This record gives sequence, C-alpha cells and structure tokens, in this order.
Amino acid sequence: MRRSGKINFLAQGDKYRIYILFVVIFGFMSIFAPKFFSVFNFTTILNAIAMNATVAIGFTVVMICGQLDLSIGTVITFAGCLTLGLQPLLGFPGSIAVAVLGGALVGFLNGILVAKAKINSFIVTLGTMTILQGAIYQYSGGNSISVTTDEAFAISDFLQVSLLPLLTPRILITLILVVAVEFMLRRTRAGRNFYIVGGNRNTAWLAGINTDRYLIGAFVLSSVMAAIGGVVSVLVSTAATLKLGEISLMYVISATIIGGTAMSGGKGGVLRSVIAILSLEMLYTGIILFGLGNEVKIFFAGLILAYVVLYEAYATYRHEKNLGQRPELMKELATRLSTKEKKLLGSRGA
Amino acid sequence: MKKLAFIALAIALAAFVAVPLIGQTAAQKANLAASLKIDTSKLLSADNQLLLAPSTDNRKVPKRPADPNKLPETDPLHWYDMEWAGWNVKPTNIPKSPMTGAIGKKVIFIVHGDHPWTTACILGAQKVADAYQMEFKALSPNWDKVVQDQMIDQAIAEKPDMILLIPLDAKGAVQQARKINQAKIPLHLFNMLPDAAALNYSLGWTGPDDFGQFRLLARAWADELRKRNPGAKSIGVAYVQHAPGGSPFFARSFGPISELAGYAKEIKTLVAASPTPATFDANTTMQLVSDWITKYGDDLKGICASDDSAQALGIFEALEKAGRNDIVVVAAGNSKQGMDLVKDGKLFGITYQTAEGDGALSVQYAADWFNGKKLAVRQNLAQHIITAEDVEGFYPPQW
Amino acid sequence: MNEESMGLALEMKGVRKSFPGTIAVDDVDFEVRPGEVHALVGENGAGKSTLMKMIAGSFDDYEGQIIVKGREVRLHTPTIAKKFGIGMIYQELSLARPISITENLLAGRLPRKGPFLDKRLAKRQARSLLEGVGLDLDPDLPIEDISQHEAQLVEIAKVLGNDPIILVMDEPTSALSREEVERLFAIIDQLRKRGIAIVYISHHLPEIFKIADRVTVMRDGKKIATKPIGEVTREEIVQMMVGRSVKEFYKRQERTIGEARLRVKGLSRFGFFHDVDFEARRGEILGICGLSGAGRTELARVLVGLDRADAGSIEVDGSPVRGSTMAEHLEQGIAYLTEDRKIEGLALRLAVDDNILSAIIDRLSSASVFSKSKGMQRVRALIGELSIYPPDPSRTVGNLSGGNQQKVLLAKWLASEPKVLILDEPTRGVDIGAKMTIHSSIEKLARQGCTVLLISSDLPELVGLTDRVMIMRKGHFTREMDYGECSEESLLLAANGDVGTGEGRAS
Amino acid sequence: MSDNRGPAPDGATDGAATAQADTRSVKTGSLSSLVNTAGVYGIALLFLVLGAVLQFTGAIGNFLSPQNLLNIVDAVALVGIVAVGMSFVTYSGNYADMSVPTTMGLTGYICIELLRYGFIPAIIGAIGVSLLIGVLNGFVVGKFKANPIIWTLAVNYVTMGIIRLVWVNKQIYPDMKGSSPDVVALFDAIYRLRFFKLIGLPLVILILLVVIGQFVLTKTSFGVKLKLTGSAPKAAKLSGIPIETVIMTSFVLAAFTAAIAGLAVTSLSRVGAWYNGAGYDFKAVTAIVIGGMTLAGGRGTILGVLGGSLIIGILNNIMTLIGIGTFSQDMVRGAIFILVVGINAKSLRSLGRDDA
Repeated sequence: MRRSGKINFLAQGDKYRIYILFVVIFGFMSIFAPKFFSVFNFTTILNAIAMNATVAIGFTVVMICGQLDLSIGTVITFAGCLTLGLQPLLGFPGSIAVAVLGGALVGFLNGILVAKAKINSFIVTLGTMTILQGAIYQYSGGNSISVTTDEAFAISDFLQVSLLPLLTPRILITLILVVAVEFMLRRTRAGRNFYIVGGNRNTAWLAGINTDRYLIGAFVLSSVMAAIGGVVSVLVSTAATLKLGEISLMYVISATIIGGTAMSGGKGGVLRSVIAILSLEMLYTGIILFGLGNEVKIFFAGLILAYVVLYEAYATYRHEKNLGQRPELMKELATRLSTKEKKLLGSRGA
Repeated sequence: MKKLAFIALAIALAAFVAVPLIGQTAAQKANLAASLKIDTSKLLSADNQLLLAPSTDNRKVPKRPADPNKLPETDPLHWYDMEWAGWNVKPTNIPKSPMTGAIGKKVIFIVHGDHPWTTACILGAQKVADAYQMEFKALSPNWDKVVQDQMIDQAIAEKPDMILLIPLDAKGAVQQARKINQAKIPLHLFNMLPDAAALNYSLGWTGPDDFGQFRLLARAWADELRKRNPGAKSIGVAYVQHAPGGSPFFARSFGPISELAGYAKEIKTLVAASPTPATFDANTTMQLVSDWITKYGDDLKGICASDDSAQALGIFEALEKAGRNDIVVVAAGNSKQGMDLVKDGKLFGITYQTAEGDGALSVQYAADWFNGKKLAVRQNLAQHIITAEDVEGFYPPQW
Repeated sequence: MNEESMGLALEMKGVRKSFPGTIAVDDVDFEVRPGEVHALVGENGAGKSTLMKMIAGSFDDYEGQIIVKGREVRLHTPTIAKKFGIGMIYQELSLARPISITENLLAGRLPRKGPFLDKRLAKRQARSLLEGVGLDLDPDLPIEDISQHEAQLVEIAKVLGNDPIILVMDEPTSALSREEVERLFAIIDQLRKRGIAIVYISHHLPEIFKIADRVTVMRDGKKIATKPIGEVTREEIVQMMVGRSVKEFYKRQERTIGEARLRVKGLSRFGFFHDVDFEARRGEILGICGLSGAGRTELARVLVGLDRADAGSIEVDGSPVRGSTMAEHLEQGIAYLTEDRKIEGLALRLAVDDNILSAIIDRLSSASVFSKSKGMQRVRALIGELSIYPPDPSRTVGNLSGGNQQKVLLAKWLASEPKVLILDEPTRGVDIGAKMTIHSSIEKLARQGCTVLLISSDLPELVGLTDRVMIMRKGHFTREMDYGECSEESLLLAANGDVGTGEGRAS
Repeated sequence: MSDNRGPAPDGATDGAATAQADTRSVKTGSLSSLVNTAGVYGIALLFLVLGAVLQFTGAIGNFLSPQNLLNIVDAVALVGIVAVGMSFVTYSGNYADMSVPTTMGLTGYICIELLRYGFIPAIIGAIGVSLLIGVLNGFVVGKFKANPIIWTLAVNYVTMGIIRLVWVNKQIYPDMKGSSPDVVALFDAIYRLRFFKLIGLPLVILILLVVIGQFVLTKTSFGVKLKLTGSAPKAAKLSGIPIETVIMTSFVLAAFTAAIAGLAVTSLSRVGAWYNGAGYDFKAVTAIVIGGMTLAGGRGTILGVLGGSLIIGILNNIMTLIGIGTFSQDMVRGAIFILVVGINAKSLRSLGRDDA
C-alpha cells in the first residue's frame, strides 16, 4: 500500500489551520460585531495591516531559514526617519532609495554575522536592534520627523485613494509584494532553496546550494521589506514617529507563528503569515467594535498564540509517539478485543 | 451612555412638543437655551480640585521670530513653534458652530493609550459630558499610531458632532487632523500639543501648558537654589529628560533651561539626558543619576525630572546612597509617589497636572463651541506648582 | 569482465589530508575501474570516510592528485565533485526532515519550465527515483514522516538521481533491514553492469565478499593493500585491518546459566507488538532477531520504561517491576543500550566521564550533592576494561572514533551494574577491534550473572554470542531457537517468516 | 531555533556537526566553560582598567571610588537577579524565558494586594503565583517541547491581559490597600534596606543567588542532569534522566528570581503596575549571553552570568562618566554586545565548539 500525505491528518490540519482561523474570526465578527461587515471597515483594516503585512513577508523568509530577526521593528522606524529626514535634501525619490538601501545594509550586516561569523541570529539581531534604536534617537534628536509640504500631502492622498473597493495604492503595494514573494517561494528554485537551507543546512550544502548566500539573502529581504513597510507608512502619515515600529516586532513574530511557519525552519509561507495578521487585525477591530478594551485584545492574542504553539507541540509529540505503528496490528487488536468481549458474555451466560 | 442618549432625545422631544408649529429650529433653540443654563464650573475632580479651574496665565503671546531654529536653544523663542503653537494658525475650512446647544451632541474621544492617567482623564471628560448629556464615546489605541489612525477612520465613519483627539505624536497629528478636517467633522485637539500645522485643521487646542508650567517651576526652583547656595557664582543642575518623540521631551528640559538663561544666569546646565533603554524605570534613572553624582560631585546642586514617580524615586535612591540632601529636585506631574515625596520634604516642587481637568476642559471646549460661544484657539489648563505648603490639598491623587 | 580495457574511472595519487593534531589520510593511492565494486575497509578512524569525503568535495585543502576519467581535477566543493559525476551516499542521513521527499531527491536541481518550477515533472521524476530503490511512497511526504530505513533508501535514490559515474557508498546498509539490503545489492549489480564505478565502504565483511570485485584495506590513514576479492579470506582482511591475527572470531567460553531473572507475560504495546511472553535467566544471553520494524526496539523501550505497556507484566527476580519511568526501571536493574549512538546514546559535546556516569548520577549523589570523584575510579576501570582510546576520561566524546564512542556507550551501562542489560545493535557500524572488545565484555557480563538481551541484525553475532534466539516478526514472537538450531540461514528464514515458522501462534 | 545543532524541538540531524566533528580539537566541556568564564571576567577587567586609565588621564573623575564601584553593582543588581534565574533556562537549552516582564509585574500586584494580610503572606503569595507561571512554562516546554521563546512570549501576553483585566488598567499603591503602615514600611524596605548603610538588599540577594546558583549548577545532581539535558536532551532522556522535570525546574527557578526582582522593582517604584518588568527579558538575555552562556545549552556558568551583568554595568557607568549621550550609549552597547559574543563564539569554535 502506498503511504500518502493524506493519512497524516496533523500535517493536513496544519496546512489549513490558519485559513480556518481566518474564516472563523471573519464569520463570527461579521455576524456579531456591530458595523463590522462593511466595505469601509474592511478598508480600514487593510490599511491598518498594510505595514505589518509587508514586514511579515521578509520576516517569514528568515524564519523559513530557521533564523530570527529581532531588528525589524527598529528598521521600520529607521527607514521612516530617513525617508522624511532626508526628503528636504534629496527629494522623495532620493530619500526613499536611501531608506531602502539603508535597510538592505542592516540586513546584509545581520546576514554576514549569522552566516559567516556563525553567531546565533537571536543575538546578532538583538544587537543590531539596540544599535538602531540609538541611531534613530541620535538622528532624530529625540523629535519625530514630518514633512508637511503639499507634495507630501499629495503622495499621502494618492496612496489612500481607492482604485477599487478595498483597494488603495498602499494596499496594492503590499499585495504585489506578498504575491511576488509567495510565488518566488513556491515556484522558483531559489524559493525552494530557502526551505532546504532552513530544513537542513547540510543537505543544502551537499546539494551545492550556497547556504550562506541564502541566509544573507533572507536577512536582506527581511530588512528591505521592513524598510519598505516603514517608508510607505510614513508616506501615508507624512510623519515618522520614533515609536513607529515598536509594536511590530512582537506582532509579526506572533502572526508568523500563528500562520504556521515553524521556528525550526523549513516550513511555512508568506501568504499564511499575512492571513494570520489579517485575522488578528479583524479580531482586534471586532473587539474594539464590541466596545472592549485593549486588555481584551492582548489577552486573546496571547491565547491564540499559546493555543497554536501548544497544538503544534502536542501534535508532534503524539506524532512521534505513534510513528511506526503497524496498522495490521491495530486491526488484529480490534478483532481480538471483540472476541474477548464475546468470551466474557459467554461466561456470564454460563 | 445609552441612557444619556434617551434623556437627550426626551428633552429634544419635549422642546418639539412645546412649540409644535415652529418645529425643529425651535427645538434647537430650546436645546441651546437649555444647554446654556448648564453650569459646570462647580464640578470637582477626585482630588477635590475644581475640575475646570480658570487659567491664571496672563502672558502676552510674543511675535514669531523669522526662523526660531536660528536662535540658540537657550533662547525661549527657539522653542516658539512648540510653546506657542496654535496662537497664530491659518484656519483652513474650519466648520461654523451650529449654535444648536451641546445637549445630546455626540462626541468621540480618542486618547493616546492605556495608562492610569488616561483612565482619570476619561473620567473627567465623562463628568462634563454627563453634565451636558452628551453622547460620549472614548477610544484608546494603546500607544499604537497605526491603530489610532484606524480609530480615526472609524470615528469619521460614525459621523459624530465632534472628534476630540490626543494625538500620539506631535508631527503625526498634522495628517490626522487634516484627514478629519477634510471629512468636514469638527475636530478638537487636546493634551499633547501638536505641530503648529495640525492646529490649522482643528477648532482649537486645550491642555497643560507644559512650557509655561516648567517656566514657573524653573523660577521657583531657581529661587530655592539661590536660597540654598547664597551668592554662588555658578550653580550646576541636571535634567532627566522625558522619552524622546514629543513636546514633553523638550518642554521639560529646554523649557527651564531657556527660562533660567534669562532669569538666573548663574544656574548652569551640567547635563540633560533621557534614561535608556527604559525612560521611566526607577532603576535605570538611579544608575544615570548616581553616575552624574560621581561625575559632577558637589557641582551638582539641582535636578529637574520629567516624571515624579519612577524617575523621582530613582533620583532619590541615588541621592540617599551618595548621602546628598543638598540637591534640590523638582519634577513634572502629580502622581501619588510624587506628592508623597513632596510631603516627605524630598521633592521641592512638582507641576500640577490634572488628568481629569485635561479631559474635562476639552469636552467643555466642545460644549462651548456647540453653544456658539466665542472661543480662543488655545486654552491652557490652570498653571500651578505643588510644594510642601499646599500638597495636602491635592490628596487623594487622581490616579 | 572486460571493463579492464577502459581506463580508470577514478585515480587518487598520494593524497593526504590532515586535521589539527592528526593526519587522517597519509599519502594514499587509490583507484576504481568503471563497472567494478571496490570495497574499502578499515577500522573506524582508519581514514576511509575522510578519503571518500575528499572525493565528494568536502575538503578544499587536501594534498595530492585526483584524476577522474583521465584528467586531473580539484574537487573542492560538493558541486564540483557532482559535476564530475561523483555521487556519495553518506553514513549519516543528509536529508532535510521538514521538506518533502521530492525536494530532497531533487535538491538544487528541481526541474524548471522557463524560470519557474515544473512541479508535475518533479513529482514524476521523484516517483521514478523512488521506484528505482523499490520504495512506494508519496513523494509529497516530508522526510520526518517516514521511517529511518525508508529515509536511508531515499538518500540512496537521491544520489542515484544525479546518475553518477563514480558512486561512493559509506556504510549504506547500516540502517537497512535485510530485505532492503538484498534490494540494494540488486541495484548495485545493475549499476555495475551499466559500467558505473562503485566504492563500497563497510564493516560488514560478509557483504563485501558478496558484492565486491576488489578490496582495499586501510589502517591508521595509510593504505595497507588492494586485492581482488577472490584472493583473500575474511581472516586475512581482518588481520590487515587490525594489524594482528584474529584466531577464532567468536570463541565461546562456557557459561553457567542460573534461574529465571526476567519474566515477561503477555506484554503488549498496542500497534507495535502484542502478547510477548518470554523469560530470560541469569547469565543468559538471549538474542532477539527480526527485521527492523518487527517491533524489537519498541519492545526494548517498554521493558526499560521509556514507553508504557498497554497490557502484560514484567518481573525481575520474581518481583514485578514498579513504576513507569526509565529511572525507576533502571533502579530495578533494567538498562538499555540504544540503537542510535550519536543522538540518543551519547552527549557528544561532553567528556567521556560525564557520559559514563550519566546513568548513575543519583547513585553518586548524597543529599542531592553530586560527587564525581566517587565515580571516577569506576570510570577509569571501565576505560581500561574496554580499552577505550585515548584512555583519557576528560576527552570530548565527539572527538573519539565511532568504535570508541560505542565503547563509551557500553561503559555507561556497565557502570549502572544492571541485572538485565538490553543491547540494541551494540556493534553496528563499529570496527572489528571494537567489536571484539564489546563482545568479550558482553560475555564477561553474562558470566557475572547478568541477563543480556541482544537485539541485532548481525546474524553471525547472534549465532556466535547467544544461548537462545527469539524470532520476532511483525510485532509477535514467532518462535524460539536454542544455540543448537541457530544458524545464519535458519535465523534469516525465520525472520523473514518463511516456511516452518509458527505464523499461527500470533492470533 | 537558529542553528540546527541546538536542541531545538525539531532535533535536526546534526549532520553539519559531525561534518565538522573531525576539525574539533580536544577539550572538555567543563574546561572550556571555565575558559569562557575567565574570558568574561577578562573583559570585565579590561573595562575596569579602561576606566582606571581614563581616570588617570583625567578624562573621567573618581571612577575607582568605592562609591562609584558600588553604584555599578547596585545598578545591575536587579538585572543580575533575573539573569541568574533565567540562565538555568538557557543552560537547559531553552534559550530564554520571555514571560519574565509580566511575571515581575504580576508579582508586584499580588504582593501589594496581599499586604493587608501581613508582610510574609504577601511575599509568599506573590512568589507562589509566579512559580505557577514557571511550572506552566516548564511543563509545556519540557513535556511537549514547545518552542520556549514563542511559548513564554504567549504566556507573557496572556498574563499581561489577565493583569489588566483584573485590575482594570489601574496601578495600585502599597499604602492604599488598607494595609498597616509598618507593613508598608517593610515592603518599602525590600529595595531600600541597606546593610552598614552601604550594601543594598538586592545586591546581597544577587550575591546569595549567584553563590547558590553556581553551587547548584556544578555540584548538585540536578546541575549535572541539567548539563546533560542541555547538551543532549535525547541522550539524557535515554540515560534515565527525567528531562521534563529538569526543564520544568529550570523554568521555575527563572520565575522565582523574576518574582524576587519584581518585588524589588515594585518596592522601589512604590507602585504595582503592569509595565514594572518591561525590558528585563532582553536585559537578562544580554547579560547571560555576554556572560558566556551559549544558547545551544549545557555550557556556561552562573559566575559568568554575574560577569556579564557587571560588564554591562561598568560599560554604562564609563560611558556616562565620559559624558556620552544616552542615545549614543545604546549604539555602543549594541556594538559591544555583538563584539563580545562574536569573540566568545570564535573562541568556542577554536576550542572545537561549533555552536555559538
């Protein structure tokens, strides 16, 4: 008998879990949360996730490589500050370019330290996070940066005009990036190589895949996406606040995990992470629409994350326990038990 | 909140029934009359202070220098755009008052984030809103600007009679205000003094005059420093700054610095820094101040903190360890810890920052606007410095 | 065979590779002809694996010449090696566990249609590769969902997929069941016929005599000799490997077998093995024979308390075993030497003494204060007894040769002075010298009255060492043979459930 | 998590490890960890010397004054306390306990709430509750091998939510819960009590914890089991070591020290607030890692962790004395952090360790 993926329920369950979660939250909120089900509300939700969704793209790839990037939060803010801080000198095209390149540079540094110097990514990115935090304050002199020229307003307005219902340029940018990277991961050799590198670096190396290049690439992608997220976000709000990316880190980590990207690497996908963020955001919005406070938000976010982690851990636990069980023995067992029961009945009868 | 709505409705109906022929406008007139009768000036906050104490500030608004940033940081006018923001705005299509009375109006009250201060602030606002039987809805984005923007969108969608907003960020406020303005919804900003440009789109601003308060505090502080160091040629002081990213960061250090540059030249600024990574962590502040004491020794005569709870406590831990009781410490805000320290004669003075009053004044401003009163673009909360003499009067603390 | 006429597929001239402290391969000449299976034997640490890793491009700093198909090449990365048609099947699996079989098989060379992957084609290729090694699995399954020996075959399929002209196999059978070994040999035969040059590393001499055309023996990084297989005997090879003559490999000393010590009644772990009854006596070495997956390891895990039994009872010296944790079972004298050495057996990052004492921490502690010194002389004794080299308790186990690692593992369990010691493949992938030491200390242990359960796929070992053998098949004990009727053949037949085995007994 | 040779739940085949096995030179685990510890104090000493030099060149004033040195250790006392406990988690191969911040916050709330029933009950109650969090973490991570970072992160969220739900976003004060003044005074003294007007209680606790911790790690059977669990969980399990219990214990220890730190912070800031422990998770990790404990587990010492905390303290002190702005200090801290860990990692590899 051919053993097929189908018999592995757990894997299947994992595959669709995030979409199920999405449907459940969407359904529940649409039915019960006041004013939830409206094009307008969905648009605000999509606007709200635009930044974190963009950030999650790169972060997911890093996690697929079995690494962690704690610096994304500060990269967002840093890129934001550069975009508006340098605008007077370079104009928007220039400042945006510098911001994104700056992001790429940070990612490159992270990548080098992880891949070449072989320092644990948790540590490396914790370090760069601290450095960037200082750099941001130093650069901004402690005050947030804004550009309130008509040009800036024009750009901001443009990014928010709705091309179609639910679709503003800002959302479109995120959408394009998500689709592009997801496609790259699924349909190109390079994309699959990220998974192999994350799954087992040795395998990748033996297959002649330049693991270091992919690790560095992942970190660069992560920082660049974070930077883009920051740039777009400040272009919309015409102001770079020093706390811009503060919340993003924990948010994106949780979402990525909930989305089903394993921290051990080799598993997951960008789309799932984004769906997870969307689900969380709908949950949050719903909770607010119910007139409940942020503590409820935090509490539920924690519960969902905890549930997912626990579920996955328990699943693997069970899976390993029963690995190699012989179906024919289980059948035999069933028959034997039934015979035993018959015996029992018989003896009672006598 | 629902109850309020009903009462409001009832009154409106009553008015309607009273004058059947003239109909709506009459009802509105009646509503306006009823609204104008309501007196909120006697309301009290939890610390038994007047909720809406009239401002005692009678300073003249100076003329804006050509380019404030050209001036040195020690020049008060360098901070013009922060300190005097709002006094000379160019209002851009600000809606006219409907003159229909505050009763039954719906206001959405968006704060910056969850904090005991916020809870008190909302409470104060609620008191006034109740007095005017307004439909009052408070939202908190929990310090996340992305969420605040989202809340603003949703508030706009609800088409309230007015939006009251504490912007999360001075500069970020501009775009937020502009957005609300374009949606043709009256906007009132309060508490966090935003970038001047933001005020172009709002009816006005109410809140604590951080700079003003600290100029006041600075003078009292300077007098005390002089008293303790008679005839000293130079008196060294240090500033524990607020978290970066907002006017308090500047008002609570450069406010006094620029004030004293004129008022008490002998007082020299040794250092000004914000404890990192945790700005409002007592332990971090203690470490910072301990090191300052090591560095400056007896030259350090005074410390000005931007927070009178964690920061102040950290400072006094450091002072006690060094056995320094000669250093005059002043701070912002009247948290319980701060007032206790004043009572124990440790803190010399703190600014009175009424959280309830802050919320209350903003709603009062809204009410007055509905009632068609003539309003200054900017209204400051009453200024006051709490010292050992009067600290007792401010218990129990609001939060 | 007329392949002689063609030139050499691979030739190595005076190659040398040294690591800090040691010279792993010292000026070795080695050659393989197309269409020949060239066996490479030697004790662990003799340099075989290093030599082969050299061919596979694992090192960029070896000295000497490597000539492939007549032209000299520098094999500095796996990619280059692959380009020259060199494929290597590694001892330890080099598969990515979370990734699908397809992507492991085609890692780095997934088929593309234009710039994008052609998933359908990939799956088809994967399936045909799997069929090539006689596996019938869904290529979409992730590796973590298939058994270890299936994974080993996937590994082989993966290398064959690169259709190499030179194929290196490092202990390819170590994780395979007998039937799978047979299948592998069939495959090797086809490859040979296709004129592919095969280098075959194994400790398992019978295998070598079965399939090799020539054999090269290495010792201490040097080449000892290369001979056509027909011109050497097992004994000669062993002698060349260990550098000393080995008389009778399994010399049996008489043992007195005492009264029953371990009594197992109706023991079942549902879905893994059912109704296992047997009893083992003091000083007895009881073999358990069966194909991998027959439930041998699962049985051992239950006996030692790693898994819970769903039914049945275990008695030691007449008193039922209490508790459900391994620690408790250990207390009552049941110890288990695991099949897997690197992950489940030893803490490779820790020192020899840490490892040897790891099973008796509590016994060496009073008031939960641990005294290493108390254990040290036992450690030294065991190092001496098992001649663990180097005899330095503070060496990191990861730095020892496989054989010595295995000795350390055994030492760890000897240190716990078990009443019943379960050995799961105690000599797999271990060189002859170590194998002998291990065998003799097993016998010594038995003579001291300990009961030994020996789980092994190494039939000579079973035949030579045990007093009785229980045959296990598909989760049942199907029959029992005593020393007399045991032979490699009879065991093999029984294990494969051929004629004469009591299939019926199960139901 | 980040290197597939770590004891991450996936138990990845350590092919790479064995690929490099040959290149390992011969050194024992214990020795190399001692070398690390020595290294850590070497760095600490380096900074001290730097400070001294700066003092004699007149760049900074009385760096070597007892008062200043005391300030340094005082400043790191709380982080040190948290780090000592958390280092057991790191040592067990489970990276870090990210639930520390809210554990600290919760401890404060509980203690203040219970003060009205007396000082001792309040302390016991508060610590007790925090231990429950440790047990929960330890159970899930130990038994089901959940990823420690993510799991404790989730627990951190949940606890935060609970705190804020229960105390409706209010912070509470020791003397406003109807507890008697002298009890409040006692509570106030947790942080402020000074022996000989010099050595603060937190410092004393830190030293005690370090001594006990070092002893437990190196001399007790638990310590040995922890070492095996950290270096090779599967092998440890198959040596009859109850790794589930061992891991749980390490998390409980982390929660315990977090609770103590939480009490101290609450006592210092005289308020129970949910943000009381904010940032202590990363601070502690920094100290631990600089202290020479590798995230791969099974390597490092408690003394090293103390050294790590000291390095941070001295660094901050010197920078402030020189007059470097606090913002630039962040940058320097981050750079030094990566540098130190990088060097440590390198030395480990040269010692034949392929994990950093």
